[in-house]
Amino acid sequence: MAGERVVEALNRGLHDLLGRDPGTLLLGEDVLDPYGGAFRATKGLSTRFPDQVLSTPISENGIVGVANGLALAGHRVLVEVMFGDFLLLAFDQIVNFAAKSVSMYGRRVPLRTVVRCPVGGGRGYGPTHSQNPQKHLIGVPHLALAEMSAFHDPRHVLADLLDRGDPAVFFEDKILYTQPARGEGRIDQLWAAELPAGPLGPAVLTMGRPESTDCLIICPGGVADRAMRAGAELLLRHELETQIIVPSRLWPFDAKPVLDAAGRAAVVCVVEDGPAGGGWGAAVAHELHTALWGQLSRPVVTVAAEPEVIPAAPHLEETVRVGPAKIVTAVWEATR
Amino acid sequence: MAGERVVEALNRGLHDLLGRDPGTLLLGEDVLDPYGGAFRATKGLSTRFPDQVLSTPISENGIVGVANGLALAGHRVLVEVMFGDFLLLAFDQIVNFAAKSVSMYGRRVPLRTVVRCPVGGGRGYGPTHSQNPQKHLIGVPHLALAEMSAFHDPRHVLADLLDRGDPAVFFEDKILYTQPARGEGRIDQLWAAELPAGPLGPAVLTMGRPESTDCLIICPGGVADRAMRAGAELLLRHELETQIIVPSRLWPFDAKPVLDAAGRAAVVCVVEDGPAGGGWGAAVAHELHTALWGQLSRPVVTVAAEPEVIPAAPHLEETVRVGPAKIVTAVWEATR
Amino acid sequence: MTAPTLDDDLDSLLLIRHFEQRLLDLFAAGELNGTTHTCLGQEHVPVALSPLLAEDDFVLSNHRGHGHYLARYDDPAGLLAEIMGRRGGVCDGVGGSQHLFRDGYLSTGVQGESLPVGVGIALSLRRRKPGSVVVAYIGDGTWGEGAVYEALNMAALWRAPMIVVVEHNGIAQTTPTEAHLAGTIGGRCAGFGIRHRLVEGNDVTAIRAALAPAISLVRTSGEPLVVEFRTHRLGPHSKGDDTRSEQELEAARRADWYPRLAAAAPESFAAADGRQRDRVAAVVDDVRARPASEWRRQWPANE
Amino acid sequence: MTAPTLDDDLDSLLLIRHFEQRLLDLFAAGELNGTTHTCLGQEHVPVALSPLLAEDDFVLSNHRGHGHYLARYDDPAGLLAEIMGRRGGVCDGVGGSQHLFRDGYLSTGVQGESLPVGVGIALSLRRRKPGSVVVAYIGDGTWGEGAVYEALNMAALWRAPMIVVVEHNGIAQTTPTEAHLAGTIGGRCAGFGIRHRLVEGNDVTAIRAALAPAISLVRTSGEPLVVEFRTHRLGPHSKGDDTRSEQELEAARRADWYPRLAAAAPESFAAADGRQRDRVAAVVDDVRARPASEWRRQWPANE
Ligand SMILES: Cc1ncc(C[n+]2csc(CCOP(=O)(O)OP(=O)(O)O)c2C)c(N)n1
Ligand SMILES: Cc1ncc(C[n+]2csc(CCOP(=O)(O)OP(=O)(O)O)c2C)c(N)n1
Ligand SMILES: [Mg+2]
Ligand SMILES: [Mg+2]
Repeated sequence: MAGERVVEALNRGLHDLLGRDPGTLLLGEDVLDPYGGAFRATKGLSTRFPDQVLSTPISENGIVGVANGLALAGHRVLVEVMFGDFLLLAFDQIVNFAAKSVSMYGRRVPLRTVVRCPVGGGRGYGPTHSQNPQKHLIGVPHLALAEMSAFHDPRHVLADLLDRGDPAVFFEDKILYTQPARGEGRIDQLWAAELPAGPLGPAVLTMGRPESTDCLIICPGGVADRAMRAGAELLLRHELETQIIVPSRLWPFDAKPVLDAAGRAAVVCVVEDGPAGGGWGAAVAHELHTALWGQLSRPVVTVAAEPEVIPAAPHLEETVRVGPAKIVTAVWEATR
Repeated sequence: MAGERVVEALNRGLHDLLGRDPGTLLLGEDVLDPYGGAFRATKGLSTRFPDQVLSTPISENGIVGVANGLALAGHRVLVEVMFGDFLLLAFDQIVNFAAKSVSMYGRRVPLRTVVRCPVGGGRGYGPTHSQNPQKHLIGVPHLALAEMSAFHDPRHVLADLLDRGDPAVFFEDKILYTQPARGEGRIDQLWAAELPAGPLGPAVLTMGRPESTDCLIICPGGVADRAMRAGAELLLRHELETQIIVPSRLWPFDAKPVLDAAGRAAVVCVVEDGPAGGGWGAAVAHELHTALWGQLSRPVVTVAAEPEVIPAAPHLEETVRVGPAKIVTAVWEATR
Repeated sequence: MTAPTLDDDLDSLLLIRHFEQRLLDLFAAGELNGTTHTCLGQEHVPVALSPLLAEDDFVLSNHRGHGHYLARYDDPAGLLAEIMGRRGGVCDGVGGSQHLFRDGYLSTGVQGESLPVGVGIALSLRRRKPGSVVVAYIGDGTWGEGAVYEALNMAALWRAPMIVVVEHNGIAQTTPTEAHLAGTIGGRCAGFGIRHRLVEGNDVTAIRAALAPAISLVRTSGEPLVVEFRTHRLGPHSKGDDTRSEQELEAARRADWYPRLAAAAPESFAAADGRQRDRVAAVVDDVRARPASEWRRQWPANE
Repeated sequence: MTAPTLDDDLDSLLLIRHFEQRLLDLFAAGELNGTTHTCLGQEHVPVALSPLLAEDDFVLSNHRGHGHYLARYDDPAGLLAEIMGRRGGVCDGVGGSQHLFRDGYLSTGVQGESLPVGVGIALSLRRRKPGSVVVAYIGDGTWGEGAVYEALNMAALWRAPMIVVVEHNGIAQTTPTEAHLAGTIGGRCAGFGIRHRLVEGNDVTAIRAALAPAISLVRTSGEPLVVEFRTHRLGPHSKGDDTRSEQELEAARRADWYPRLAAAAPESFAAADGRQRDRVAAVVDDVRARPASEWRRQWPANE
């Protein structure tokens, strides 16, 4: 909707989802009105759907466990974990119970538990409230991962995650909450967004001429804004034209829709805003190397955060998080 | 020592480590004599070092937390988690407390917590007792990961992990426990092992002529035996000569000692016994692609377990775990 | 919920006893893989409880769950096939001894994981099948896990109709309760404002009579309940790993229901005993002859 | 452990009060980033406790920890510089408000994480510095975390000299205690066989006198102790996020020590109040003028 911020789009999506099915429940810490959650994503829900919203004690593992029980009994369940760092407290319920239960009983046991959590730095919250924990959960059988973006309507993405019968985690970059929800169309003078494969497919951000791409950046929603700034810089300073692909689904990662563009680009760059190693960047790069061997003129460039905690002070945060400059440097160096 | 099994070498190592420093402590469930731990790795310790061994309640997160407290107070602490799957219960203490504390207070706070856990299938224990959880912890800043092998003396590896001041996790493939501790030297008619970079460097397994390698397999200790069987098969059936490199340290992964061999081999294959995606295999492959671009004649082949739980029945386990045949097929298909 | 007769109870007790003993034999003979935790000495717990449960109730079991399963479903062949990885297993051999699932029944092997799950199921039952309850079995050692307390807190706050059945056998693997549990289970329940009932002995009829009103109250009030059975593990933790002294084992044997019931009615007991022994033998023969199970994966993982 | 005078206590209370109030001002003025949890209304807790602690004791603090820090270390500039990310911060701005570390003091932002860590430190102290204790501050809401119970169990089993100080302010972020905590904190401690002391009111001298023997007993016996302070959060959870009614806020204000002490000795109070206000103002001016902190990373991560 026009003028919406991302957190409002998210909130609207949650309203829709609780509204379409009275069996859909939402649990989390401090999610009741008038507060509506630490980042206000659940605002209005408890007033409108008092029987479907449950405010919980501070018990991340327990809450996800309760959600798993409800899901086992046939409910669709959304859990809000207040900060992505605290997801680690719930890994047993996410990995050992939710994901394994789908298949370990010999037949498919659908489990519709979707855990949402704000992730990433840039807000000065300090090292235990700023991590990007995506990497820990990539490649868990029967666990789907998606990341919020300004281009994808959270309603569609969450509905898909809730409906598929595999448990899922939805990562929400904190910085995005207050940014405009863009959807498709023109973003600014330089950039325009398209969703060529529909509301769940990757968003494609172009400068107008997707055919003649010098650089293809693949990144999740939380990094897209920084990638666009890097793209602008690459154009201005180095006359390189960039295309950006922003998948909503991080895992299982579908490489098909990016192969064409990746095969054509002079530089392919995968960006993730967490420390490198065993994460999304290397996983995507490996798929591309394998699928496009002989077609790529240089190795896929991966850009990641420094291998460090996210410090509290904003000027220090910027030394660790991925910023446009780091992307620009990595791409530029690859071309030389 | 001659005739030792791996679990005996591990046990001897633990004896040595508790013996060399009375401040080194060991915690875990059921670690007391006469039992000495579910896999008997801690046998004799509580009798010999009654003040250094603590048998705990069933509280994985709590135990690692206690270890972290002891480590903060200056102790070296070994924790035994009974099955690697249960490590997920302790991820908050491992990642958010131990690893972050090393650097989040602005100066280095050394934390000598080493968590050991048996991992992997092949024993029919079922889906909650068979996972390889390594992938979840790769690329965590200030967290070291190592894996037990038949070629590395666990004493040296654990001593190094305990001494470096970063917390660490040591993965022990269950199947290895009862296999012979081999160290350096001849393994069988085909294979011989060397530790050219010393007791902590990777083990290099060759058929005698490392120069003329058709295939280089890089794999952790738990997979080495299967890799050797695959190598034998590749020689017999396809006349391909294989070299195997078995690093002890999984992460941070040091690519240097493998670059030479990888650059010379016709096929480079990285094997891990867990589901693919965001794991060690892709991380290593990405490093090699980047470092050896132009030198590699084909993409690095990664072999992983099927993306599934490890089922209980032995004949089903084999459909998911990595076996020699899967390695052989992957390598052979890559050469064609 | 038709009332079982004394004979039904005895059959059920003996079926479980012989099933578990045969499992240990099969292990010793190298015919089984992995691990198995028998409930020898604790059979009366699920036998007493099962007739108090209705079809819509949900049972959450743990690693020591064969008795929980057999007392609820008269299906030794399905269970044995599961454990042996043969055709006809409850979960086609994927789950094995510790991971069973049927409508209204689930077990898993991670201690403590089931209690928050149980709260969730109980909350759903209260909405959709009021009057139904969740029964979750855990051991004394499992009270070491934090998940237990997160669950108790939420169960009490939200009035989740869940009955936590504690099989307090005085030991966790090799660790005696004194070494792993401070205070008491009853005291811990009180701290969360949760009712707690202690059950001693193994007289199935008496236990059932004593518990029936408390369990009814869970159905009507929705308030959770903890029932703590003081019981004895007769066998090893899994197979052959018993570190207890002969004296401790002797105490466990003295508390066993088997010699007590055998002495009480020697003839009918012997008849029932033979019947169940033979039944289990036939089940073993049947299952042993079956081909390996097939995992009918109808779904692609991570599609 | 030299006994503080009434004036020392008042200075300490007022230093914390003015520090926290200025933080909220700085936030409102956009001069601070991130989040901050002030201890307004709870200042007396660490002020009462700190003189009972010795240098070798270890304090574990939480998100609401400025008072814990200032009552132990007379270092408002170090703390403010840390929060503002300026030169001279306790942790060079890496940790920020919730993550402080000095010898014998550590805070972290994940609720419940500190208690098992506290058990470990306490066990080490018992070995190496007998008579020393760990003091771990947590809030009422933190009793939702399973880690708390895993730690209490081990502390009791192993006699870890740890004092858990509960700042029970009746709320967790926006959730009133009735909605997040079943039963009582005292009852939960009893369930683990752990001594529990309830403290009401905010008379620092009286509290200290009442607690001194119990704390000494921890030093000599090694047995853990839980001290529960009934207290009131005067301010928002962090900044501007207070959802309580005017009535609730009024009740918190009525319980505040500030007007009580101001009325009790108007002149000396006013003098102290002015002194601390000025001191904090000077600290703010000093820190604000400092350059940004530098992160002197002397180690390569993951080398
Ligand atoms: C989280 C977790 N930690 C450890 C284990 C290993 N384990 C299996 S059974 C058991 C002992 C359980 O003791 P208790 O709860 O008393 O049940 P009992 O075996 O006596 O029936 C342990 C430690 C486990 N299955 N799960
Ligand atoms: C594991 C974890 N979950 C959630 C939070 C977010 N959080 C920070 S403070 C807080 C409330 C804590 O309440 P309480 O323990 O009563 O302390 P108080 O804020 O009242 O001092 C919450 C939910 C957190 N920091 N850690
Ligand atoms: Mg037990
Ligand atoms: Mg509170």
